[in-house]
Amino acid sequence: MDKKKLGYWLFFIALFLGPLYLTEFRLALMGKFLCFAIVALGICLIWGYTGILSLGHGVYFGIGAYCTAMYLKLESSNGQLPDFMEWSGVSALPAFWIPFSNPVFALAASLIVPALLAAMLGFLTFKNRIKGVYFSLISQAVVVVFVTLFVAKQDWTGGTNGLTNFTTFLGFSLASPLVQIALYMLTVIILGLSFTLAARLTNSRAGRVLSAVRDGENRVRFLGFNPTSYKVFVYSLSAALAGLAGTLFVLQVGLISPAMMGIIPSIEMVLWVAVGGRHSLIGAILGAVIVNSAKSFFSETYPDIWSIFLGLLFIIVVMFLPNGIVGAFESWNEKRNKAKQKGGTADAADSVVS
Amino acid sequence: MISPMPCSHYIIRKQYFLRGVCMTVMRKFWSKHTIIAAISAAALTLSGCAASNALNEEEDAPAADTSDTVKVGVLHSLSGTMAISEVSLRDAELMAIEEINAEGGVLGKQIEPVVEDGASDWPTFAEKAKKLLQKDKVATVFGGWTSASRKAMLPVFEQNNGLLWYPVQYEGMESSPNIFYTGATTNQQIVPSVTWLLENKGKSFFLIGSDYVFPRTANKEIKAQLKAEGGTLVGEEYTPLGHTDYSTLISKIKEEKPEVIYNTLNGDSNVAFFKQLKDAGITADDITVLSVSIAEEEIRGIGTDILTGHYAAWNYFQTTDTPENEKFVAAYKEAYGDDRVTGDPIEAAYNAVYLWAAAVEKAESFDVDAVKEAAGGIEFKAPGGTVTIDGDNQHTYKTVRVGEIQADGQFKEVWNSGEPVKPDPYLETYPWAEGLN
Amino acid sequence: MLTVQSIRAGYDESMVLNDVSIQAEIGKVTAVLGRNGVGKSTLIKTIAGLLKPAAGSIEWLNENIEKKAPELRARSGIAYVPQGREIFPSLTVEENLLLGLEALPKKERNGLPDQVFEWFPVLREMMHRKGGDLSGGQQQQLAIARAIVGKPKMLLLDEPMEGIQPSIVQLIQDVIIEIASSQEMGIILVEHSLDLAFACADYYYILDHGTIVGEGVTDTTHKDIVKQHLVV
Amino acid sequence: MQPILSCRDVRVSFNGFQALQGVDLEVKPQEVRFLIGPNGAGKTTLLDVICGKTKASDGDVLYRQVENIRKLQEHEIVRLGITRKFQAPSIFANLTVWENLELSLKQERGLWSVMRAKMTGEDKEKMEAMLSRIGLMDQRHQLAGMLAHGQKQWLEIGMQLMQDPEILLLDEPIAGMSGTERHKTGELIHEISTACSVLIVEHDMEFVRNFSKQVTVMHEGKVLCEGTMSEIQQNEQVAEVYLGRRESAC
Amino acid sequence: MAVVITQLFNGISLGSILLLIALGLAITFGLMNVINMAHGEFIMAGAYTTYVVQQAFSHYIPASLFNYYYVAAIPLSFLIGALLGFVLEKTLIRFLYHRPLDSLLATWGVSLILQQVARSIFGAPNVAVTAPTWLDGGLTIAGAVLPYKRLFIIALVTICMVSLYLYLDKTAAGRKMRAVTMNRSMASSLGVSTKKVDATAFAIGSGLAGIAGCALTVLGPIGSTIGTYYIVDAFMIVILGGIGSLIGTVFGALSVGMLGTIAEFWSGASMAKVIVFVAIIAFLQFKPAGLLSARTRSLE
Repeated sequence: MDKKKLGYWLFFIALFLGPLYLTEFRLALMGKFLCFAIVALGICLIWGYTGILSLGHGVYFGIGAYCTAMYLKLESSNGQLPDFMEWSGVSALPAFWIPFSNPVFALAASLIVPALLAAMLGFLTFKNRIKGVYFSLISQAVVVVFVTLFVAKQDWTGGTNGLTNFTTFLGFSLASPLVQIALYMLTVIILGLSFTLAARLTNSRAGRVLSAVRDGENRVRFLGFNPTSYKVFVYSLSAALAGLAGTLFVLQVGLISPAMMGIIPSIEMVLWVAVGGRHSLIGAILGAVIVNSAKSFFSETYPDIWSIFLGLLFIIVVMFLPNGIVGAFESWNEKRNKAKQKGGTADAADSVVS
Repeated sequence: MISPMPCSHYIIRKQYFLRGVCMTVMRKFWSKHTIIAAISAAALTLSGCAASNALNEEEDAPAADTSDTVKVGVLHSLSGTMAISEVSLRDAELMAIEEINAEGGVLGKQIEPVVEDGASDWPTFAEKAKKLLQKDKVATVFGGWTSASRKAMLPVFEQNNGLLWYPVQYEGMESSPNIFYTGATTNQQIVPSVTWLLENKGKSFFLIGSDYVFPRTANKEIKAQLKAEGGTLVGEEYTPLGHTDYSTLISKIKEEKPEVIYNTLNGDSNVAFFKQLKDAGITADDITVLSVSIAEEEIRGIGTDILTGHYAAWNYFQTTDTPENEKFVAAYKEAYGDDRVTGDPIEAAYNAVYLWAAAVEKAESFDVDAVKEAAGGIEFKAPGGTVTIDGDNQHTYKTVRVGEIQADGQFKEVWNSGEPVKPDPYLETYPWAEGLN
Repeated sequence: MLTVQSIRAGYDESMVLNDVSIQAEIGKVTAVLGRNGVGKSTLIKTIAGLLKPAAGSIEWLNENIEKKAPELRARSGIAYVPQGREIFPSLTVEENLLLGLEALPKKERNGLPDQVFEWFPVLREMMHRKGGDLSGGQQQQLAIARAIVGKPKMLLLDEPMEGIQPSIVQLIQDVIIEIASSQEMGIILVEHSLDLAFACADYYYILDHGTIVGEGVTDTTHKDIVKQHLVV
Repeated sequence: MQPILSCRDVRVSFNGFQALQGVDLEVKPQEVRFLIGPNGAGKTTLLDVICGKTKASDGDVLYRQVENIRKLQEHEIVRLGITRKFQAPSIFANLTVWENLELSLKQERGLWSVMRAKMTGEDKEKMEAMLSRIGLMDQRHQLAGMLAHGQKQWLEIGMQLMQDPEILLLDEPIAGMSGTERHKTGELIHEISTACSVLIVEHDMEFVRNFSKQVTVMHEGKVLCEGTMSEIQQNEQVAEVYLGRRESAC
Repeated sequence: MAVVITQLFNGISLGSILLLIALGLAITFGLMNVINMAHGEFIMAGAYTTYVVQQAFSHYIPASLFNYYYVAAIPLSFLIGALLGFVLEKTLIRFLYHRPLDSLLATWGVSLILQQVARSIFGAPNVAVTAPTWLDGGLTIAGAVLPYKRLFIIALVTICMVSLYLYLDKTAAGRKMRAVTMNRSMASSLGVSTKKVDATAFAIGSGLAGIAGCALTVLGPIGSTIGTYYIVDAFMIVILGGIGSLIGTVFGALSVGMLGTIAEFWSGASMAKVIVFVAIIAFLQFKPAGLLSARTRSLE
């Protein structure tokens, strides 16, 4: 137990010290990847632990990001109408934009709006006992709806361009390297907290209800639990994590557009978790970092044909490492242990976060 | 300007230090949890460092004056939906670079292009732009197609004081000090073409466009212009990017019976729209369609039989009759194959490289501020006629042309502005445009 | 001759069968008796190829078949009538029967033999009805007929009389006896009803705790011994 | 004594197939009631209706004579005190035996209370008592999926008992058990019935004979007759549709 | 009047196009439960096949016969799609039958690869296919023009539907296919080679995608990403229609087509898309199993 904790501490401290050993560009990339890792944690909770595969998390990520971006846009417009509204022919700030000039409201909304939306969708679909493939494809349809709406309501959302060109956050210049380093560290801290929260949840009795829901939803009903409320809860929790990640993303990358909410990014989010290991929280984090690093690496090295390598990576992981990198490592470790002391130890069956 | 990171030796020592820690920990607590943590840490280090070409990326000389090459970035979508258009721009830019290198380079240095893929994804454009500026320390970047990609890159270039050459016609309303616009702004393409249509083809307009920034902004301007110049608007429709069924929209067009369709559809949608327009029995004789996103390359992808007789407004056609163009077309075909065609954005991308090189020569430096300073008034005898950089807004003076599509997939120029038109991205010189921004 | 030798089989981690050996001859009815849940169906499924044994061998017509896919076993003459019938509910009776011909080589698939309609006349009436619309008893007849049209040499029957009206039980029993007497087919009959099994079978095995605990010919003396076993 | 559970004219149809065609059934407190009948008679469907898994198309299911549970959801019915053990063992294979029991504790099962739930000493005692009652003390830290078939059945019965049910529905509880296990299960059922009513679907006549008082025979979606086992055996109709051929050799 | 007829026709036409795209999925997804995200790339393969056939005709075949390239392209597109599907089934899908959501992820990788391969072979820009002249023009009814191309697609999809129906319902191979999808292990115990049936079924579904690609060349763009435009719609149609029901898929496609054109006529294309998808999501809340689907007894 202690060793495990020590491992996690080392991991997060290594991340936290990133500014010491990463160049500015790599640090910015890593900051972005760690935002994705927060999304991956949420997906791991719903997919790995509860068995809900959502192909629509881009929407929650995007909405969270938009909430913060609206504040940033207003702050950098200095009280004037944001530039894209001007050239879209809007004469006054739409009413729903007004509260977003308050950073507290905007940041709160970036958590609450995705969570509420997920709760609404989840409540309906889970109550109607729509699950598995059906739910996944419905969540994909939700993506289509939101992306189309965000693109079409250009005068409110900035259309395909999205929201970009921010200058300051709470008065700090976003371009300053110090602010960027601070944001990076904030991201690591939030990732650490999200990880702790997720680990606590999965270790609690409620966490066991969740994995029970994954293994047999109907059986859970016959123990007197209502799986719907558990699924809605964990689904909106993961949406809130995605929204949180969106906020951190927009602060560090300085941009959000409907392209980030689309079907492709939404599927990629699931792939991060698949590559890392869907049953392991730390695997989800690793998966997000590794897949995105691989994507950056391949596309920098082979800009013409990199997507072939990425495609191969996905195929190989799904075919040969069904439990991802962490899963593969665990089974290797288990074998090694067994070979070493014939019979294995009691804790051999633990998962990374058991 | 951002201060460079601490010295590279220091960084490398840090990495070794971290790895040392990992190794010790691994030896001491050889349990799977710590191993996972250690592997994670190693993965992080790797993704941070080795994910680039080598661990020694820091040792690349920053735009070193001592080396005999200069790096420039070429950043277009080579994958995803925008690849259909942007790959040719990369080709044109690489060709221009090669030509300049063959002539001895810039300031005696060979240009070394660093090609990156924007993947039709705006944050990726921002990421790659940052990489080119911060890691490769390129002297300038040529890239972008969609407004969204430009908007995504804009803050990166402004914050890092980089230089972007953007080669595609766009909706205007922008003038970043770190971007040079070598494509047309609205008054060099849309405004004159609307006037031409009103004079030659009819007064009632139907506007169709893809549902994104360029068409919506362009149509807002067209509407104001129509009002001022006596045209009527009978319909305005937008379709999502990638829309492929135009039957309903065409029924609406049939209902409204416009004389002119002003088309700002993007990419793939054009193919579906024109094919289905023809199937519905509407030919160029019935309704004139003028497009602003269909160049020679798009014609090839749509099929010439369908487009014959329709119009497009550009600053350059492959058939534009200048000695420079003859050479340019020949060189392009030589480089990429006889079946390839040139076109306006390709030419603008090609021009961009030459304009940058000329500005550098004039500034006698690769320094961004010096190049910006020197760029105003730079002239280049481009294939489409002389282009000049306007020092005030960093756009270029360009000749406006309207062409009719011929059965061989080429344009026949039916009108041109005679002389290069001064760029006016905010349409300040047009009284009817007041209040648009 | 079908010889099952020291089979171990089961699901995932838990083995239902530990060391089971039986033999069945062509032309004879061999009954496997045992209470609900002792692994009779597991044994039958292992012979049919739907379960891979963890250990042991199955020899059929002088060939080891324990690694063969179920379709190859079907084509080598082993036909399977599962518990619960498992007819194809949205295929017609005729289509269900035609699928039974798949076990034959292509050349020999020339129509449904009249014999099955003589045994089960109700199927001719129901020829174009959906399998799912049939009553339980009719479905059972269909399932047996479907297995027989492929001219197997060994028929595996898993509780064929379960939950069926007495008149049809009688009919099925008669058919089983008739098939066996033709000397062309062997039958392995899984039953938990002692009386039914003894009425049809030539030889019996008793399965309990995943192993064979008794065997013998089906005569009255043995019946009492078996009763001891089954009642406990 | 007032019946604790009454089914009145319960009907169920699947795609036009009438699985239950008007079933009336009353179960009294602390009664052990066996349901027998040929396959497809609707025994399991009746259990499904009572526990809410299948919704009756018509009729009423009254709990304690007042509450109509026909339209309630499964978990609501469980919370009223009606629990169900399925034919195939339905335990959570990826959780340990201990965790399986922990989930089955009679507890506030709302989301918030479960998230805050702590293992109390009382809970622990209760779970340990149950472990020894179902004989799984030694296996408590094993994954439930690794248990032997019979042990899984026991675990599931234990999980139902953890909830202190008023009515326990059992679907073929002794399938796959050996003689001694069967006997033990039968005794356990009798023990249980001092605290709650038990409704059992069973095929094994030997078992029914040994442990039943009241038996209900179902046939083609209806109740054919009710009575003690010996009464049932003498019923001609029953003999014809079910027992007859099975019991009286051929 | 003409508008009403035209719009009615447009609805049917859009429905028929969607149906053609979804038909292949109705088999691979509906019957076989494989989520093949590379289905769109099989459509792309069909479209490029048509392009290649056209190029071959214009280079090697007398000009007088050029018009018949399309006749050759349809079966060839089917074959290429089927071949790709067959290979995919043999190398990937068959290991993932028991993991449907994983097949989604793996085939996503396949889709990335196929798109890139197409770009490498045919170049990034769109290519043009000239429709045969016998498809030019249209039928005029009460002032409404019904383009021959759309009529042709309606006819093509009808032929595909009928052949598929005949194949599944009247041939031994189709019978086997239905048996395998209903009860895999029972079918194998009867001597049906499930592996062969799986591969065949997957190939047929993929081949239908190839035909869809061929048909789309007369209406829309031909490039490496055309598959991505249709894939989500196609999946939604199969779900809407009810998994496993071909007739359901027909109704699903037609209702989406109708609703889409009506909504587009009253609002605009973007809003129409939103309306259609919201309607599908809402409908599935009430009827999770889709328009037509056999209610099963078991819940889990």
